[in-house]
Amino acid sequence: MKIELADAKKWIESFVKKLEDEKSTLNELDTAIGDGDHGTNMDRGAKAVTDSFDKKEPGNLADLYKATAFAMIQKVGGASGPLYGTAFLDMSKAVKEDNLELADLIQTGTDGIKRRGESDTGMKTMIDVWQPISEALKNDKFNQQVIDDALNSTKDMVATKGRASYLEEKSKGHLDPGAQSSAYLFESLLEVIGG
Amino acid sequence: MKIELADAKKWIESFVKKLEDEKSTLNELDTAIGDGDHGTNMDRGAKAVTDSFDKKEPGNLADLYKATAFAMIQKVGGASGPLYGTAFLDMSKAVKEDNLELADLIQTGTDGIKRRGESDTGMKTMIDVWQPISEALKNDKFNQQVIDDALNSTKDMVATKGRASYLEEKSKGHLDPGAQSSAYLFESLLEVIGG
Amino acid sequence: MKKIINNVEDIVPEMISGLVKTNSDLVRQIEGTTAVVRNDEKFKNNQQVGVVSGGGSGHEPLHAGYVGDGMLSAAVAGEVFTSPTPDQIYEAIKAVDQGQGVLLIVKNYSGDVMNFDMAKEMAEADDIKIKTIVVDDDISVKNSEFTQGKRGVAGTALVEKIVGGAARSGMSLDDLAKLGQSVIDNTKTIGIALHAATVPAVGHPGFELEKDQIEYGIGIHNERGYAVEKIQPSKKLAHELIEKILEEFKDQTGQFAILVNGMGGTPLMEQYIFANDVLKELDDKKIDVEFSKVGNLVTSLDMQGLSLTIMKANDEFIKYLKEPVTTIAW
Amino acid sequence: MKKIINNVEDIVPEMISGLVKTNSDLVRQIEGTTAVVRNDEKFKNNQQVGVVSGGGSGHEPLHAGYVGDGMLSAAVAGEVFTSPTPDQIYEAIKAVDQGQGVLLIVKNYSGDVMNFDMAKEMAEADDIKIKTIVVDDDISVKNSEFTQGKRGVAGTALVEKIVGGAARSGMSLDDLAKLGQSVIDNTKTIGIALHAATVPAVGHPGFELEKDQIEYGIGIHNERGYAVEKIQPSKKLAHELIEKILEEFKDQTGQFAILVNGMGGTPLMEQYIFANDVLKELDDKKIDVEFSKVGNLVTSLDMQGLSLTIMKANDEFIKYLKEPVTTIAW
Ligand SMILES: Nc1ncnc2c1ncn2[C@@H]1O[C@H](COP(=O)(O)OP(=O)(O)O)[C@@H](O)[C@H]1O
Ligand SMILES: Nc1ncnc2c1ncn2[C@@H]1O[C@H](COP(=O)(O)OP(=O)(O)O)[C@@H](O)[C@H]1O
Ligand SMILES: [Mg+2]
Ligand SMILES: [Mg+2]
Ligand SMILES: [Mg+2]
Ligand SMILES: [Mg+2]
Repeated sequence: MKIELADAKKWIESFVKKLEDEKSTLNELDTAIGDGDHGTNMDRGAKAVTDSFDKKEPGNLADLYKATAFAMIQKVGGASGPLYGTAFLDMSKAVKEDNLELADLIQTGTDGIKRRGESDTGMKTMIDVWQPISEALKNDKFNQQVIDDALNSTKDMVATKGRASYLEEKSKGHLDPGAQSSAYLFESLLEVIGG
Repeated sequence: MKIELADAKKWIESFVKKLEDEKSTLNELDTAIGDGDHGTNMDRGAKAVTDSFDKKEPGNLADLYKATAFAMIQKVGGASGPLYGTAFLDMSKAVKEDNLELADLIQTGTDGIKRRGESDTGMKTMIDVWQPISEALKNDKFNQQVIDDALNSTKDMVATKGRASYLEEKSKGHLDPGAQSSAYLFESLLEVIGG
Repeated sequence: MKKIINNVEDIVPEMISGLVKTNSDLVRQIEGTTAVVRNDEKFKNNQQVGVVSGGGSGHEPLHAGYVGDGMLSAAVAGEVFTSPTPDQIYEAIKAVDQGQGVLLIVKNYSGDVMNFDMAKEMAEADDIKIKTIVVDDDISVKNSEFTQGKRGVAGTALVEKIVGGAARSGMSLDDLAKLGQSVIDNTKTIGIALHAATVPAVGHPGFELEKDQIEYGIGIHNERGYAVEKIQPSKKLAHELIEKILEEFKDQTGQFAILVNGMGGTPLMEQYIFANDVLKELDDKKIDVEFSKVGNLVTSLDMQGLSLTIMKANDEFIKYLKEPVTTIAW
Repeated sequence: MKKIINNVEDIVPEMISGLVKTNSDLVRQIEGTTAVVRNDEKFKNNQQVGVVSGGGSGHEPLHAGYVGDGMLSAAVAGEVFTSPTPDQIYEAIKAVDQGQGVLLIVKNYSGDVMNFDMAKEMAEADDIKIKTIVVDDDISVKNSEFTQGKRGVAGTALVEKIVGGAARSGMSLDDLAKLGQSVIDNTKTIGIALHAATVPAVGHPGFELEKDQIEYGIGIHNERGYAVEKIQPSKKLAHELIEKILEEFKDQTGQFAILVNGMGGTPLMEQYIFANDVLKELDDKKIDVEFSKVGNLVTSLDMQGLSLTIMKANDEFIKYLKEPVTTIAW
């Protein structure tokens, strides 16, 4: 299964809407185990994506993901800016020639995050949502339950990357904020492609 | 009526004891309309007076008042240090030749405070205790009621000298901390000479 | 009250000891006192009028932080919010007099004025020439011949800078006193507090403000101000303070200097935002700001808040304000 | 939350604008960014390796306050507690490169490391030589190959001072990176908090402590520490932190440097008292402290607390630490 330009745009638009709506949820999660700004950061990115789309309607998938990437890179800052930015930039490069299977697209993004963050699954980061979603898509089992499970799996992890890692054992018992924002991304995807 | 060395020493010793006991009362009064340190300041002075007497027993009235003055001048700081210091220094000078009538002694101290503070009665300061006590002594009417009335008279005054003056109208409704410490001084005197 | 201290009575001597230990190239402590005096090579050979200031502690870096080449010769620290005693001030005067006399810079509080006065009397008995200037820049308090008058607050740092520079350049005691007085006459300050200071010996804040309230016109010892109101955006606060201060300057042509001063518990971030708003508004008003400074210069323990100082300046003031000095904290 | 700000989104640009307006002889803002770069005459004619640092805002005066002759060439300010973006860092790199290359001083946070990395990739595409050093002086966090590692905190100011001095003296990019790394390897910090910082966008303190509690090992972004305990007298706090830090230095002979750093809401008075206790204890331990500094150098908004940094130094480190520089805040 692939996602085409119109739906992909709806996907991103729904994502940025959720980011704006859930700004304080994300800030609260980040206050518990980080520095309290993940919502503010992503909200800034969300507005930048909207501005970018308003200024120049993306004409193809590569442009859409690239515009998303640039907005994130230039406006989010923090850890999540380069991570989401790299994910979407790599996705943009990957679809330049030809659209990809959704599973491969998300795996490309996941790999970008792993490379930029020098990280992998089990470290209580957004990767713990991206990677399981990518698997689920491969196995045609992508649904709300998968997203919820992936997100909730971060709760009992001990963080080893990102700010939450400084808390060591005490990082347990809290959802990872980046995992939550990624969950919004995939909930938006689910809305668009139908659960 | 005059006060002689032994009683004068009892007087000052009772005063410094009250200052130590009432340190926080004085701080609280000064917190309301000043900077909160009058108790701490006078307590430092009290300890210095005791130290001084311990080191060298004053041999006559002039020495007693001078030792009290120097302890106040060198250890109290703030406004009250030079004021009490000047009062006792002037009293010491005045009794050098011959002891004075108590009424004159206290008037000498009062005048010293007025000179050093460039101040007078009605300004919501310690003078509003010293001056009425001096009058009462002249008229042989010195008693607890006079002290209480003098002290309480400061309550409804608007301060025009000292830190409380910055509060203008808002300085009303509070006792002046320096008037309270002076009230302790005269309560001690009353104890010694009998009310 | 949570404070990083040992015994409350030891606060000032321990603080001065910490300051001297970490800055021994610049200052030394005068034995038996909590006064500090210049310790640099230049001072030892210098022939200039001594400049001594001091006052209660709790306003750091004022005054000890401004001892050094081009500013103060010595600074005397009293107990927290309490004027130092005359004997300490007298020792500082003796330590800096080089035969040209000594200027005392005193903030206008009864205690400071009286203690410095007594010290002056002591030094004059030693034939040291002494002049005193009394800083009273806080315009939130009414002045009148019959009252204590206005308080000395953040403008003191600017007075010390200008007078200190002029003293270094060889100005005579009489001229320094005149210069200082003219700086004082042209320097106006108002402060605001978001949260009162906690005097260590008292243990709780000097007054309470609601979660959304600020107080206008507070002093640097928790003296209450002229109004308690809801907090406004920085722009509006800047506007309020500027309007109040400019009423004091009939002539708004010529050069001005400004100081945005943090009270000790307010981050630099907020001070810069406020300074930005002040400079924008002054620029709109076509007021020529030739010198500006931002920072915790004259604090009030852990008070949250800031003050704005505006000085009507001239070439001489600006020159001395801009000159480099070698101090701990300017 | 009471803060002297306008809109939360405008905090950083307004703060930078205030800083630049009040220090235009020293720094200018790079258009379209919240980066500041040296603006002094000497810089314009200078040929040296550029030194660029930056990070989230809220740590003022770090980094912009350290831009100037002998320290940083430019500083890039991100949003509050948020790394700046690569495009801004890239602009700063371009503004300071004089053909000798540019050293990036990065505090060890995933965000900072990643954004500076992306900027480095962009600059290398322009054939600018770039080296990066990553400061990780906070020993309250365990290090391991598999984790983010230790945080960069107050020691950063000392790294910027030494590296900045060496860059001014003409050191090459490669040597600067080596020098910087050796400073980092010898610099250890622990912080304590009495009260957490309030991030403006969040509106309440990052964590709560009881009236008599402090937290050991906190970071400069409200990162929780290793223990919450009753507050102790300053002496005991000094002892606790010194012991923890000295465990890291096997060799306690030779020269040391110390920094007592205020977190933004703690008055200088308490910092000096603590410094006094630290120096007393180090003196008892016969540790030779050749340089010490006290002040709000690397803050955490309005956090109340402080940190102690101890550096095992050598003649070169001490020389660059002591050298005068021309910056807003060193
Ligand atoms: N090295 C990393 N690899 C993958 N994800 C990371 C890494 N570091 C941080 N993250 C993610 O970034 C999120 C935090 O983002 P944000 O709060 O915006 O940045 P910052 O931590 O710089 O404040 C974390 O919740 C985590 O999901
Ligand atoms: N000019 C003055 N004349 C007479 N008494 C004064 C004057 N100024 C202050 N006082 C007295 O001093 C008291 C305050 O003393 P204290 O709190 O120890 O000093 P400070 O005001 O310097 O903190 C006031 O309550 C008042 O009685
Ligand atoms: Mg964060
Ligand atoms: Mg008082
Ligand atoms: Mg006082
Ligand atoms: Mg952040």
